[in-house]
Amino acid sequence: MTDDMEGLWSVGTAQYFLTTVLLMVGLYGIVARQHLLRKLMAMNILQVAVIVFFIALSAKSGATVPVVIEDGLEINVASYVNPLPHALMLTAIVVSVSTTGVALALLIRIRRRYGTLSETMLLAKLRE
Amino acid sequence: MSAHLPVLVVMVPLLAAVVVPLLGRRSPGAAHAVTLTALGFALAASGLLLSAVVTGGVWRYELAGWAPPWGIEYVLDPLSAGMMVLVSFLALATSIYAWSYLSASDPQRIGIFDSLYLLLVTGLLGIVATGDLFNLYVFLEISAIAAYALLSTGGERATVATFRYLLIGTVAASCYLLGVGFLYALTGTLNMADLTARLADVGESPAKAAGVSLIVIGLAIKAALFPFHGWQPDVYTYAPPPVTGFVAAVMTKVSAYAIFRVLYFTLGGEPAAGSALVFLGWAGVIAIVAGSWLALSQTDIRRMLAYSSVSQMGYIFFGFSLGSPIALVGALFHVLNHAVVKGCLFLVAGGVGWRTGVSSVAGFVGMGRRLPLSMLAFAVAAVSLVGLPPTAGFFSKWYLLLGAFEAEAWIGVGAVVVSTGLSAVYFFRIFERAFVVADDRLSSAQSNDLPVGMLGPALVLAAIVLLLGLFQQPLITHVLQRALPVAVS
Amino acid sequence: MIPTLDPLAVVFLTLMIICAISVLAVRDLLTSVTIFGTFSFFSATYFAILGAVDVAFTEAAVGAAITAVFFVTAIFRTDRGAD
Amino acid sequence: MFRLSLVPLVVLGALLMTAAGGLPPVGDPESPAATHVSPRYISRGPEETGATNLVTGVLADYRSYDTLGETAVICAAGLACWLILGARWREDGGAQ
Amino acid sequence: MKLAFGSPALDAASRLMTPFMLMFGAYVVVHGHDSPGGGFQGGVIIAACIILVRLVRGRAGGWMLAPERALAFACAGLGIFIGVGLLGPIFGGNFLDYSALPLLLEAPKARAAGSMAIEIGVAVTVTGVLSLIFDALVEARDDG
Repeated sequence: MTDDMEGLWSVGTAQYFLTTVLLMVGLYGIVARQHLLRKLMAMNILQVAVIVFFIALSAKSGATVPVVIEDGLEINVASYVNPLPHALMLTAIVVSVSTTGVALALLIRIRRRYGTLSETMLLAKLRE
Repeated sequence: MSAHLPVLVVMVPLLAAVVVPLLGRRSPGAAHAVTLTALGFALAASGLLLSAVVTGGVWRYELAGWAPPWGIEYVLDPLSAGMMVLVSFLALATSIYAWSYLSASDPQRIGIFDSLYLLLVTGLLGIVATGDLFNLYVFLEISAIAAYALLSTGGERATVATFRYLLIGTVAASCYLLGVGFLYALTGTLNMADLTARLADVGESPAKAAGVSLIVIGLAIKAALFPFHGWQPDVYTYAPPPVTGFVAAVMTKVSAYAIFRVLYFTLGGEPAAGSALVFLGWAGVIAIVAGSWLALSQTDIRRMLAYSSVSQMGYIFFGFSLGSPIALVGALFHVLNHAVVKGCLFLVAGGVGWRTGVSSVAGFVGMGRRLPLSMLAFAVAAVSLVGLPPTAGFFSKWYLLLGAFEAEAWIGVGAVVVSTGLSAVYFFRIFERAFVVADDRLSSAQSNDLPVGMLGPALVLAAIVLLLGLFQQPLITHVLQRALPVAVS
Repeated sequence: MIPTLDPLAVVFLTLMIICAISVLAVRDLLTSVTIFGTFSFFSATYFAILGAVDVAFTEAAVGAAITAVFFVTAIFRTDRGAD
Repeated sequence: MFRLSLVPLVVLGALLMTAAGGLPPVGDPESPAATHVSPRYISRGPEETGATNLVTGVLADYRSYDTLGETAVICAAGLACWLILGARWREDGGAQ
Repeated sequence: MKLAFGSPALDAASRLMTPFMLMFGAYVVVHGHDSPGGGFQGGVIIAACIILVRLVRGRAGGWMLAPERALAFACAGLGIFIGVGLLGPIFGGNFLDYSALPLLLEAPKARAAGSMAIEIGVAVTVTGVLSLIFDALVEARDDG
């Protein structure tokens, strides 16, 4: 590993660690928060964390956005970031907004019937 | 067009799903006819595919005309084609049942219901057919979202149960996606076959192990394997009967299939896959006993069946972990057997609740007289689940036990024996009430069986259980043994 | 020599984590959603820094606008109750 | 109970961090992801798909089948919301 | 519940903004090939425009995509996508293989045209579904 690779390494791995922290925050929210709407926000955070992870995989030092500008020339692979994870993550974003929409619809029904969205109160009402 | 059969099997239901909601507003009958036609087509086409791949070998189909690993491919071998037949057959059977159920209670929503049903089937077929890890995720989500909507229609308690399932299911899908991300970072590919080749060159590392375990955990949650089964009993108990009949029968099996596909085909020979299988085996053994034990203490019939599903998934994963040809044949046969059996049991249990309002085990007194044919189907399926000859369940357990003896997995053998005993107890509890106990008040009750549309599918499934048992030998030699990964057989 | 990645990425990732924690910690749900919108906006910026303009665009439109509006609507339909 | 559930969470986080340390660093131009499948998308994408935006090229052409699935997911979400909330809300139609 | 934050200023602003938003949405869909954007993003922008008007003016704005029509949009968009995909097998290519289409264009141009068609399908679906979800969330009745 060369010297300038060292610098890359530090910025590079720090992002994985921070992504993991983000993932854990989301997971913690789903497990520990009481209000169902907040659980849902935590779920969104979790999904964003996964998206961040994929986008981090697509990065290339010294490369630019994947829109080709040079015309007719030989395209240099090293000068554009990897477009595949971007395409995948667009799909993942769509999935996350769809899931959120369905979940909110369910929450409105739950609230209408049980009058609460707090997990403990809901469990108490279900036990009756 | 027959060259495009692999993709048409998945696309025809999807196309029908687009048409049906628009049609359903004017004429629910026409909408349901389209649904049945599409599912019938899927069944016929997957049957053709199965016969083609059994004789002609693996069939690969490049979607959008791009060669893998750049494009996405469908890979059909006897295993996936067989699963497609299973999925589309149960979809057709439960869809016929759904018509009788819905047209009586909620004709307004048939179009929308059928459309989501078709989307669910499309998702499951896509998972089975695909040879690409990310494409599997997309279809996993199609099936999941359609399932959330369908499961939540069973009333208010179902809504709460479904919301929990939605959270857990999304965590599972995110786990899976993260695992795919790890493997992608290590190999740069998403195609399963390409991944196999590239991963062999990557040295052992925690990253590889993490990728494999995340994928396995994600799919195991979806498959409701023992420590991850928390979402399942509530969902199965409160969902509407036709949906439970299909979801309980097929959805968890498709996740189990995906684990099998990933661990044996894509990651075959990887040490990480080996350790994942050991974990799954132990989880399976615990599930076999714990599921049966919990089922025994339930008073609600559908909840009892749900816990029994936990136990049966344990058998399947126990078989997977043994890894010998005979155990794998047993596990795959058990996938087949349990899908048909559980579909039948849930359809009858739901039908009984629909007709008589009875949902508790205690309420089954005299049911054998009131709903004789339904209870006959129930009995046949239950006998198969317990594992008595000549039903399919006997043979699948027999092969599993042979595999366990061969591997000298005595704890597993013990678990299977204990669980068989327990399941015999909890089903004979019902048989006793339904057929033996004489209830004076009910002795004069007329036989008032389910309508043909609901009874028919249940009886057909029961008949299939018997046929699977009778024709197990040709089925195993011609299909199941060819479905095994090359390295094993 | 390979130029190193922009350290700004790490800064924005840290901001995202702070926002995520606040989303879960704040008592009022509406405030929580507002912070969630900020979170999405920071994540969009992070994606843009790493060169994923399409994803950044989508995340900004979906996370900060559509999802936030859905959440606000749902909160108005249900309750702003504290956790 | 919640405190207890934190333990597996922290363990999982630590394991993931260890595992992530073994991945190629972010931005590494020699990583497998940057050298295996994606070079073709970049070098030949514009001439093969006619899209200079490489992401669109991948999304709408090389992996268009994923996009089909994605569209089906959205469609399913719309149908799902209709099924979950629709029954009540159609009764009074456009009145209000 | 009426979710309309009506005020003259907001009303005027929304009237002023909507044409540009719609145009921008359409631009994003059509120019997805050469610049960031595409069917999904464009659809989101158009849906956001509809939701904005609904927020400001409520149902009276006349911008309401009736739920039934929104659903029809959603299905139609997916239908367009599958239809374009099925043209491949009809003209002798694989599913979704646009280069097989008899467009009298060289392969990359034909592929670009096919991609454009599916992007429009995606945009239609996204517009329909997002406004449908918003309407479902807003209009859900508060009884029971």
